[in-house]
Amino acid sequence: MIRAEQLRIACGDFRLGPVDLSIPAGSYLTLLGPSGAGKTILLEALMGLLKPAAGRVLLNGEEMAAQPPERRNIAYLPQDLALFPHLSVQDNILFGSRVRRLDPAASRDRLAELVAMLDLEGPLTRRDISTLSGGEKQRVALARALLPNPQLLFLDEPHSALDAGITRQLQIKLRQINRELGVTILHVTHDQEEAFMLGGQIAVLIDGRLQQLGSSDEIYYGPANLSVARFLRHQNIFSLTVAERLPDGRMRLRGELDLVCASGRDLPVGTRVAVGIRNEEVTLIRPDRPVGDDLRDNLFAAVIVDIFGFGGYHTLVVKIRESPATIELNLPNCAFRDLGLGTGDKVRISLRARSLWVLPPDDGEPRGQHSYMEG
Amino acid sequence: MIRAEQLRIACGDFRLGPVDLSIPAGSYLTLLGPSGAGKTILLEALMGLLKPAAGRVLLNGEEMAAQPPERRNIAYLPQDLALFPHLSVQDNILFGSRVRRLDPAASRDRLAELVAMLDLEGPLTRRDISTLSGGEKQRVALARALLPNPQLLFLDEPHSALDAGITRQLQIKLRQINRELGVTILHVTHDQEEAFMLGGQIAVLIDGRLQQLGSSDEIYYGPANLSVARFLRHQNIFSLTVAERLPDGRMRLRGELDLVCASGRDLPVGTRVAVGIRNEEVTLIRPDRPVGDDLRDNLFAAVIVDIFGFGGYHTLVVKIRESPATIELNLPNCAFRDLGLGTGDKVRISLRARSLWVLPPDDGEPRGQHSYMEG
Amino acid sequence: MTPHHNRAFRLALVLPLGLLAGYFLLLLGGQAPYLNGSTLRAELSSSTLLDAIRLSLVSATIATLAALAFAVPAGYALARLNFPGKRLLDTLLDLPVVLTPVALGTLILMALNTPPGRFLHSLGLTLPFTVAGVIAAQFTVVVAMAVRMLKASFEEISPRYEQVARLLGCSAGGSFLRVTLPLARRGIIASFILCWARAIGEFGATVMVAGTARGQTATLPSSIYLAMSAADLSRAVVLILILILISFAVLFLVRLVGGRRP
Amino acid sequence: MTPHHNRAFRLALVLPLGLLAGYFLLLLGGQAPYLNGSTLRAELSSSTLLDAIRLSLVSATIATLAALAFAVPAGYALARLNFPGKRLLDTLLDLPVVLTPVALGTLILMALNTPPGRFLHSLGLTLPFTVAGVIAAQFTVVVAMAVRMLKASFEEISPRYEQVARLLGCSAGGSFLRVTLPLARRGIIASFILCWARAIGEFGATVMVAGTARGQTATLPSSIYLAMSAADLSRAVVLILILILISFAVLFLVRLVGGRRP
Repeated sequence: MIRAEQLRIACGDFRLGPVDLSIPAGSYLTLLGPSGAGKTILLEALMGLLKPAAGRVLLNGEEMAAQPPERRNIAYLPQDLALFPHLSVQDNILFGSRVRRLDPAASRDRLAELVAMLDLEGPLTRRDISTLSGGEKQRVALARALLPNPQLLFLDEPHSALDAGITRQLQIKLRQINRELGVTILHVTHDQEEAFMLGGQIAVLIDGRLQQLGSSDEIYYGPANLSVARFLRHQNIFSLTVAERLPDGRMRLRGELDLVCASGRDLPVGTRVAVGIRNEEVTLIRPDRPVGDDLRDNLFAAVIVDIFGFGGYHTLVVKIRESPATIELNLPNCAFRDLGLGTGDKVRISLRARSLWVLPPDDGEPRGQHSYMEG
Repeated sequence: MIRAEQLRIACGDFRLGPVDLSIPAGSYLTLLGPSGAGKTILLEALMGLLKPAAGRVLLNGEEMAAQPPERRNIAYLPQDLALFPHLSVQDNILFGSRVRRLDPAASRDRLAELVAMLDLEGPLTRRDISTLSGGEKQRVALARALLPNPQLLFLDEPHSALDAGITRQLQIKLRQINRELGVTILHVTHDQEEAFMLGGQIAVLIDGRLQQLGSSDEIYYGPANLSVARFLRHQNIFSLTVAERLPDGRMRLRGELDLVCASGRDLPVGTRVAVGIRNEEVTLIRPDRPVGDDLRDNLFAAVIVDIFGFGGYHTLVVKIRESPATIELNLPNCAFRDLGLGTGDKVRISLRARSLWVLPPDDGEPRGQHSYMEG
Repeated sequence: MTPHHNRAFRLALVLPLGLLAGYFLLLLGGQAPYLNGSTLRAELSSSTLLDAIRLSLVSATIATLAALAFAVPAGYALARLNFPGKRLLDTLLDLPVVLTPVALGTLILMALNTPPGRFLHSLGLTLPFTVAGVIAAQFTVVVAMAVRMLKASFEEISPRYEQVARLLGCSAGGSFLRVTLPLARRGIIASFILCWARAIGEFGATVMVAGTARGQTATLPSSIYLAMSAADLSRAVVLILILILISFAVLFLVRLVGGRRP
Repeated sequence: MTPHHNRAFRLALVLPLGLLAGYFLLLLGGQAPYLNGSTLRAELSSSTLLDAIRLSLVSATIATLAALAFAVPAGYALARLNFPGKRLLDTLLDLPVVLTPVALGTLILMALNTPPGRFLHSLGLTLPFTVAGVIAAQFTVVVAMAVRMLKASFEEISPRYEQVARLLGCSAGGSFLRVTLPLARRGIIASFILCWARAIGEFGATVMVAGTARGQTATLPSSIYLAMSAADLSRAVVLILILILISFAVLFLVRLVGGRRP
């Protein structure tokens, strides 16, 4: 329903785009990127708060350049919420109804519906918004944004100031708003866990460019390029060369590690590639267990060089024997306790061929940018 | 070496304490708490930047009330680093040597040592500190703090503005400084993962009170009271009653769930208690596997009501059959994929008796406060 | 804030402050010998003094209201809009704040002899030695200061409020009226009070444009000047007392409103 | 900033700004008819005019330096120290900023008749109709403003810098000299320039204390007053031109230093 075509934005020294992005009606898209990537600026251009330097924004197929923000029917929840401090909670929520001169009876019904959905019975009677808690402020701002029946809801890091428990409740509310009210949501966040948890499609924006667009699993296990891999905290990245194409379609790679991988990419022998694997996908072979078929390909003897505890899990740093490479892997605490491992212990690890991702290094062309177009 | 005795601080409306805390020479203590808990204020009182309302601060057994900050030999890395913008990188690092009129030759040696340890060869020649990257600024501030050979290093959320990769490197440097230079470290953070990763003792400060002090595992699996449990994001907390003391010393608890637990606490029958368990410690019984001995006690049939993906793992919310209770549990992605679970599926789960923690509700008395005293 | 300041350093800081405070207390107290109940009563019933008070209050109020009528939109435009020549305009509006009011007053007189000045004169506007001249002088001195203050007030209000109001359905003008103006209320009131105090105290420009005709164009400061020229110390003291009371009232009101300091 | 302002709203904002700009341009341009090369040359060789320039530059510089000598420690004390009576002191120091300079000048004269005033007189200090009087008047008007500005400058510097310096081994005084003062450099320079401009333009207090004796206590603003009283328009125009040039130089320098606006 909203679509950006070759959108470019210049804001001071910052350049964004060209961005091609289309958000179908009813979907939940998370825009994920580090701070300074241009996420807020992209939102502002879509809303008409910032004039793009080039390109078009289309809403339901209609070009928006001449339409001011108040004609776009987009609801906006900025990071600081911007609840009006001179109005009561109820007047804040009804603000959109009053300036749009909506039917008061219909607005009252809508208000009652939103108050019930967002548990706002208590806060609704408050005169001074500064007496609300952080989570209440969020829900009041959400009710205000949703009252005029918007087609689209844009959220700009709405949870950055809240504690984890309240954030979880609001995330569940947002999924409910998306499903039950049918509101299309574009949710900006720098928090990877939040992006994955929200469960819809994820667009990764880094340095003003849309780097990747795909499902949680696509983004998590298959970064489109090295900057996405680094941003998503891939710890195991190796620079290797394609040595052989195997008859079963897989590739043999050589370099600091010799690996077999099952990438779908058709890369000629001799290409230098970046190869990576998530910490959790690295398998530690228990000494007393047989090695499964899928673990036989990239099996290495290694020595534990460092151990970090993280509360619920431990990260082991292991050095591969007869190679300069070190690999990080995560173990749940229960497994870590069972194995009784320590620094200096010898272990066997396996990098499952189908869990490895492969990228030509300096992969200039962002991937998946056009894969989420309407229809 | 540094010890606070019945320390109370009043700062505006905020009240902190009474705090009793002792940090032995050579240790690494993490002070963990939410923002607003009073962590910075406690640091400032220990450093002599804030006058305590009551109580004493002792350094190596000597009362510090009359000693100004410059006589305490404590190094301080504030959150904003406060690198002096009018001085070059080298003049920043040597600042302490100059104002203390240390021997210039010794300072040059120390400078060379710190530059090598903290990889500062490049940044050292810069005139303008604003040209440094975030990670370089951190290391310069660390070098400046360490140059005058402090006994103690106080860090106030030093990594809050850095990305994950650089944070990891600095955390490793800090452990190295603690071990190799023998500097005692007090590290303030609101980041639980960081606190657990740093690996030393953890002190939990909430609402101006020291709630718990212990090792990573003690803090992670055994919260001292409900506010610690909530801050540490325990999702499974139940309110039950002690029904029976079993001959093997364990307790049978009844309420919304009937549980057997192996708490060391000696609680009389009839006591109302709060019981909890970490998400990762809840075991999902694979349908094709036999149930181990340690999983037989608290075995429940349940239905999956919601599933959240978090990138590397999934959280399942399950409703216990014949009980109103819901329980959250985490599954690594590989296990989740293998099991092919969906909402509505029937599962069996077990809450291992030794993984459950038990607290009298409204446990007013913080636990472990005195357990970390010197000698 | 930090404890453990040694005594010498603390003294080096507090001594100059104490000396300054003593100096201003001396200034405030030095008038006391010239003041007693009977002269106070006599002066307060003098019609020229009452005329001066009335003129000062009326002219300062009109001049300040006129200045705000320009300064509210102008300050908002400088805070929010981008247009070519904005920096030049900003500098031009800084000039009257830095230039001495005596020069400004003289420039007003000279501008009366230009075509726009003659056109206004043909409409019946006469400034030299008139109340209109007093108001024009005060307006000119105060308006640039008002633009500065209101610009700062509007800049303190996050543009997010207006952006959210726009997306809720407000036009640009609607969001200004419904959101920005109410949020700037305290800043506008504080600017009014401070500009009014400046207009009340204006002397240089007023003297140049409107002179100091007793009972006609003599404001409170002009009356002090006249009284001192006539060596009428008791009248001068009463006038100063009135101005000091007004100043304390202004400071009190500004703090009450919570605006920024003068 | 936001696009999509409709034209009527934009006009309602920009029109008052344009009218103000036009008004000030008219004021600046209105003097042009009175100015030509030969009178400019003649005036600039007049010794009384050169005396006025010299007096203004010298007295403003001395008064401002003296004001800063008090204002640097006093501003720092108000920004960082807590002591009983601080709020009262703060209000007392606001008063001279709000009170009209004519009243301040009169209060200086009256204070000369108090015991401390008579003591200073016995030491040889004479203010009425002397250069010392000019300096005292300018100092009095400017010092409270300097304290305000420097307090704001010091408040902008995070106390963390001083705290870190203390833990690195500095005493309280040492951290002020080694860290705070260098960091406040731009603010101190900007305060100097703006206070100096205020002193150059001072008229009300100077007239009351030191009078307008040609060639002796007549500063630049006083000389404009004298020239206009004598209907000597060409001299007035030259004096105004000098003050406008000084004002532009001041604005330029303040921007260069990057300090806060007047």
